[in-house]
Amino acid sequence: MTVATKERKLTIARAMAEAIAQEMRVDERVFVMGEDIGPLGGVFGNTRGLHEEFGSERVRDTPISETAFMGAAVGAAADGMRPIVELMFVDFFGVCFDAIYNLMAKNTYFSGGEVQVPVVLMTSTGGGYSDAGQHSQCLHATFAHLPGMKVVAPSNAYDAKGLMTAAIRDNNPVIFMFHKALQGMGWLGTEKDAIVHVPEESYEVPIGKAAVVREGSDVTIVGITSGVHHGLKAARQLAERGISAEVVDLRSLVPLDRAMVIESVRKTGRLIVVDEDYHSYGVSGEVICSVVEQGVPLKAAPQRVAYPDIPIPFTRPMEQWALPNADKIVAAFETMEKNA
Amino acid sequence: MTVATKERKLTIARAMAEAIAQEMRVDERVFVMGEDIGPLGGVFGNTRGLHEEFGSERVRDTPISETAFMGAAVGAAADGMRPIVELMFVDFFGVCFDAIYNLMAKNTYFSGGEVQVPVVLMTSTGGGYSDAGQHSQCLHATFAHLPGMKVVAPSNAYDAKGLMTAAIRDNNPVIFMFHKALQGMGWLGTEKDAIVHVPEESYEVPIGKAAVVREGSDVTIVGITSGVHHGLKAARQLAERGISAEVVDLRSLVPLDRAMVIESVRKTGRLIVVDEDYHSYGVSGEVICSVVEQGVPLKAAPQRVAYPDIPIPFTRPMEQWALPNADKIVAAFETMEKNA
Amino acid sequence: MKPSRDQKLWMYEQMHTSRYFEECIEKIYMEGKSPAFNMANGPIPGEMHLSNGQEPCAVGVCAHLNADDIVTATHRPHHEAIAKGVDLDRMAAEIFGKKTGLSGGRGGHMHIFDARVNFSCSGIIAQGMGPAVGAALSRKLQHKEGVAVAFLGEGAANQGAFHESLNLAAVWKLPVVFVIEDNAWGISVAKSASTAIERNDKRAAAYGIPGHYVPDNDPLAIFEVAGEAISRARRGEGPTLIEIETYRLAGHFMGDAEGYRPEGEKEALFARDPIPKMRRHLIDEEEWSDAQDQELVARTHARVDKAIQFARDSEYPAPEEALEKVFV
Amino acid sequence: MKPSRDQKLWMYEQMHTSRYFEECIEKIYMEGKSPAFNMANGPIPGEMHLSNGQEPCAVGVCAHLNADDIVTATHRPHHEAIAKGVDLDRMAAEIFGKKTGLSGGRGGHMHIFDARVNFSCSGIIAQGMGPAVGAALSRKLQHKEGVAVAFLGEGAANQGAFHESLNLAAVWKLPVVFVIEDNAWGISVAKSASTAIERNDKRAAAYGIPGHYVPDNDPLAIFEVAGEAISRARRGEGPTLIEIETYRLAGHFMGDAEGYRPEGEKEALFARDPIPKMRRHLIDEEEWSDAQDQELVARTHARVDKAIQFARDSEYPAPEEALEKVFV
Ligand SMILES: Cc1ncc(C[n+]2csc(CCOP(=O)(O)OP(=O)(O)O)c2C)c(N)n1
Ligand SMILES: Cc1ncc(C[n+]2csc(CCOP(=O)(O)OP(=O)(O)O)c2C)c(N)n1
Ligand SMILES: [Mg+2]
Ligand SMILES: [Mg+2]
Repeated sequence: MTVATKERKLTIARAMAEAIAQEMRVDERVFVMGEDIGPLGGVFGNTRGLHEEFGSERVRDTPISETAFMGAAVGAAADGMRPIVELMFVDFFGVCFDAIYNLMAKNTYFSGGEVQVPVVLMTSTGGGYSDAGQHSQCLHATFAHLPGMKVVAPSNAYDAKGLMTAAIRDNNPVIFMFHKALQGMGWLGTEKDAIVHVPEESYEVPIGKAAVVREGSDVTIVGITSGVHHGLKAARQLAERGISAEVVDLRSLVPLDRAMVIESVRKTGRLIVVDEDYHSYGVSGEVICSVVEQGVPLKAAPQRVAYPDIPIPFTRPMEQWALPNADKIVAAFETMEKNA
Repeated sequence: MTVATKERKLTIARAMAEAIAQEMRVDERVFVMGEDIGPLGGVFGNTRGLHEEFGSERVRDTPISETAFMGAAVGAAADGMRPIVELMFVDFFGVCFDAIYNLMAKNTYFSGGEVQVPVVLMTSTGGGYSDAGQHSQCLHATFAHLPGMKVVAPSNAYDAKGLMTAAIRDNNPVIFMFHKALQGMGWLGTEKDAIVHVPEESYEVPIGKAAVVREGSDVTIVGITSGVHHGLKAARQLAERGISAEVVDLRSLVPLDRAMVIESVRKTGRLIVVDEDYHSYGVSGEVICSVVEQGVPLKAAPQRVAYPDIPIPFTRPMEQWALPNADKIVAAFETMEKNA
Repeated sequence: MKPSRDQKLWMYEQMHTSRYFEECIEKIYMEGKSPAFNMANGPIPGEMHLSNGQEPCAVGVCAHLNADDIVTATHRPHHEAIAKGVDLDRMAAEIFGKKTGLSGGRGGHMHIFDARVNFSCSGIIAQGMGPAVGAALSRKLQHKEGVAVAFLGEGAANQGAFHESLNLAAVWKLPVVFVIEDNAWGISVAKSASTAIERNDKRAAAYGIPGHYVPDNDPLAIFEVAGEAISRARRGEGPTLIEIETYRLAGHFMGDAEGYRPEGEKEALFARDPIPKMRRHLIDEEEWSDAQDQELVARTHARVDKAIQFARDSEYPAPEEALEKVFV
Repeated sequence: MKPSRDQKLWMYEQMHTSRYFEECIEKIYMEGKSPAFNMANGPIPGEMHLSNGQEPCAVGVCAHLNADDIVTATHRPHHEAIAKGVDLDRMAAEIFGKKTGLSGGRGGHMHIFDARVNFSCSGIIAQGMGPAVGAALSRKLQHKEGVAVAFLGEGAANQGAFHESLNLAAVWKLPVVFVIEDNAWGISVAKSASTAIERNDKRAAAYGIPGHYVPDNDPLAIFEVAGEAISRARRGEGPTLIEIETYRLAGHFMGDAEGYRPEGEKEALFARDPIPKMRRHLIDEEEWSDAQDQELVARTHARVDKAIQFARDSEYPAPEEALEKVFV
């Protein structure tokens, strides 16, 4: 008997909520807290339906007190719970980062492993819709630079569900960054390619493994979240010119899958890193350095397409001009060819 | 008539206090606030004597309320003052980073330049004396990654005075990082090479300019604060083997003097970056990427000597093992030779 | 201290200006956003937090301030900006993201800065409180006149910055007034679910400073209470905390479905709209005529229409200008 | 609720243990640090914050707790750790940075964790408050017994985390007690220079919870007040805030010259040392004999000496172990 497998396309928002719900059903220790994640279902939809199903004890709206509830997540985790906590916009990390980077990320180490801190901190990233300088940042490197927290960031709904499931089951703090423009909320604009088939059953996408999302032989384009989609678009543009681009989705920033990036660059000999986070001291520098310090032979100097080192401007012409996009990646490739 | 110029050796702590005092004498708008910076003179000595000279209106001890007083510095600066504010240990940034990175660093941009925020935020960095994971970090990249603040960090008393003077006179927020082990406080151990001649009169060291602190032709060692001293020691070790190392002191992380680093590497063909901040997504990756993306010809893959991606351990054997040092730099050079 | 007739009329006019300004913004915001609502589209992209209903808080307080005094406001800043005297043309242009905007389009609706009248605001909850304390400190150090007012929402009163700023202002006895606009909601979360006590003015006791509560969104009562607090600050007697019961007539931001509101809440709020109430008061107590009213309304509309037109007509900045003004 | 004779003796013994433990640490800390005092040297490097004088706070509170209850402490944690029943051998070894230490030497004196008795502490002011609230929430969600106690200094009561944590605990009515050890100083800054009101227990009103003040560092009074608060928490009636007037007999940390103390302060504090006071009380009220006292003291000394010896005898971890336990 053959069964037609039906495509089940979900947005990242729904995939996240589904993963959380499935874990909450089987694990009493899992609960969710944050601002407007209860009846409202999260400003970005990723807790939709949870309050109805699990009630206000396990799906708790908080006051606007990020320091207290991030700290509380750590205390609850140390006491045997598995909190999922939302920082509504990653831009708000500054009001509570001590509780994250100095507490959540370090208590395991300070206790020699005797205290475990299985917290998932989910937070929205990214711009492109004119939300200005305090609501549009990515801050990938800000979290990834500091030890003790894993950092994941999906580019599509399949990975979102699997990474969320893996994050909840992980015994360490995991920062789960979701990009607003990939979230599948119409009011934020929607990257259609992020809405993909998601199996109904529970599964994990391993934390720390990158993925080759398009194979190619002439250049490696490395990205994360929005950068992956820009990379795929650029690859299609390059293909029209007969250039074969490989696109690597990092998926995790910590651990960083340097091996997969290096393997790809060994094959292609060229590297472009795309990052919507700020240019300097960020993901793009780290990935490029990780390749060159290994002495991987290169056909051209590696290039980066990242957000300039400026606060994110509100006005559309400025913001759109500053954001990474496929054309900039293609231009970076052209620079490589010119200089080779 | 000839006058013998007398050497006037100062510690970084005294050089900082001297620069502040000299500016306070000529500029009524300058004032200092922070924890224990008043009669105590700062836990790290860098405000010693100021309270006696200027009194408690202009040299203000604060409550342990970093968010409020960082915010207050911004408000006072916008109103025409030139606050110098101390974050006692850089590790504490997490309780008040919003007021720094989202407010202090961005209000100029948000106001189209109509509001100026001439704040100097001075803060201590670094470990090596077993102060453990919440009192020993450098966090260079954490500050340098985010736009809108200049970031300087002296390796010696001459630069400390000149950079402090320049920072106070700058119309932008400047983060002034001073490394505890270079501070010249005996109780923290003292790097003697940081104690150098400091002219009595006021002068500026320009923000954004690196310095070649030792010339060489075979390898460029780039560092900041403690890394410079490790680099100088390594250079002396390498010299014994007939290898000529050039040592570059970045002095500023923002703006980053990429040109000087590139010029040096063009000459030497080899690059080692030393950083006491965490390895990944940090200064080492940024500097190396900044060189290779320009296609500078290299004789060997660049190397980094940075702090591993672990919380800073308390116990001496672990901490000392994890810290950068001259031997590790020499070993990095040997790796280069082996792989060349 | 009761408002004079002139002061009442000033307040009334500012309320109208703010209300009509937001009505215009509301309409224009929706341009380009249908059939599919996408924040990124239209002449005014991004988030839009309207303040209609909350005008009394702004006018009752700012009636006591001059251009030299300082206001730090929130993500919901229009009414406060207008009452503080922010340049309406340049503010409209800023909201449109135009080159003629207050920051040339870099800031937008959540980042309205007008240095000329010492106004700023911010998208981070309670972020303006520290700067207000600092501005007050600056005046004290400079022996210069001036009071700083920090506006915040009732949700912001649970943020750490609230506590630290009140304590610091009190310890240093600074000329600053903290004004909480309690509109009962922080996005979808009711005050009772976020705040351990009913009224935040009670929290003043934790800092040894006066706390006042103003019920019923009443601009005249706000005027009185704020006047007292601001005079106290000017006299060098230190900070005050005020909580005002106000109403948010719109959603948290545009696009908010407001499903969290109990049935009938919105209707009840509209029935208590402070603008018609104020008009009634003027008619009853201040010999205000329909003709005068129409003239005032027409005047405010003309002013706003002009500002909106200025914004519409202005050019966008060149994209590369994004790189400027990071440092000065 | 008054302490029984046994409870008094338990408190007295813990106070002695803590005091003698710190006397030992103090001596060993100075090994290798003369003639030049350099924190990096000696068998115990790094910062050292002694708690001598503050023992009553720890014992009066922890007398009501069992191993299952939670304590989050501060950068000055020894007395609290000992009263909570932290493994003394492994704690000593941790302070020495040995492999047998609670974390194998990774944490050190400011990061004492003992999961067995739910004890943790931290080097960041007020950082333990959120975790205490979270542990209390965990018990509520799990319908499991248990109270969380967060200790803090009076300086910490001006940190944002204080406000947020108290409000959150109150809104959610959690079984948590906040205990402020007011030793009058935050490093060199006097309470009066940092805190806008005289007594922090008054701040409880800002969260609608009970606030208590205990004067004069009195372990018996602390026992009573803490007992009431902890029972209340166990009954599910929510949090309490307690401020205790206590004394720091030592400097802020070792090496502190204490020049900020008014003349004579130290002498006056030593005259009020709570340990001799408690002994006098036991002798006067509880038929406590010199012989019994000597036996108790000898017992505590033996226990501490053994722990110190354990620490001394233990090996250092291998340096590379630094890479382990970042993730588990
Ligand atoms: C630190 C921080 N946390 C969360 C948010 C997201 N946020 C924006 S407005 C808002 C509600 C604010 O409520 P309130 O202070 O009552 O002001 P209102 O919106 O009612 O005017 C929240 C949670 C933010 N901007 N900053
Ligand atoms: C957030 C933060 N700010 C500053 C410090 C530096 N610091 C360590 S202890 C201390 C004083 C604390 O005073 P208090 O809370 O009264 O505790 P005590 O030292 O008196 O026990 C300060 C300011 C810190 N550790 N964390
Ligand atoms: Mg509100
Ligand atoms: Mg104290």
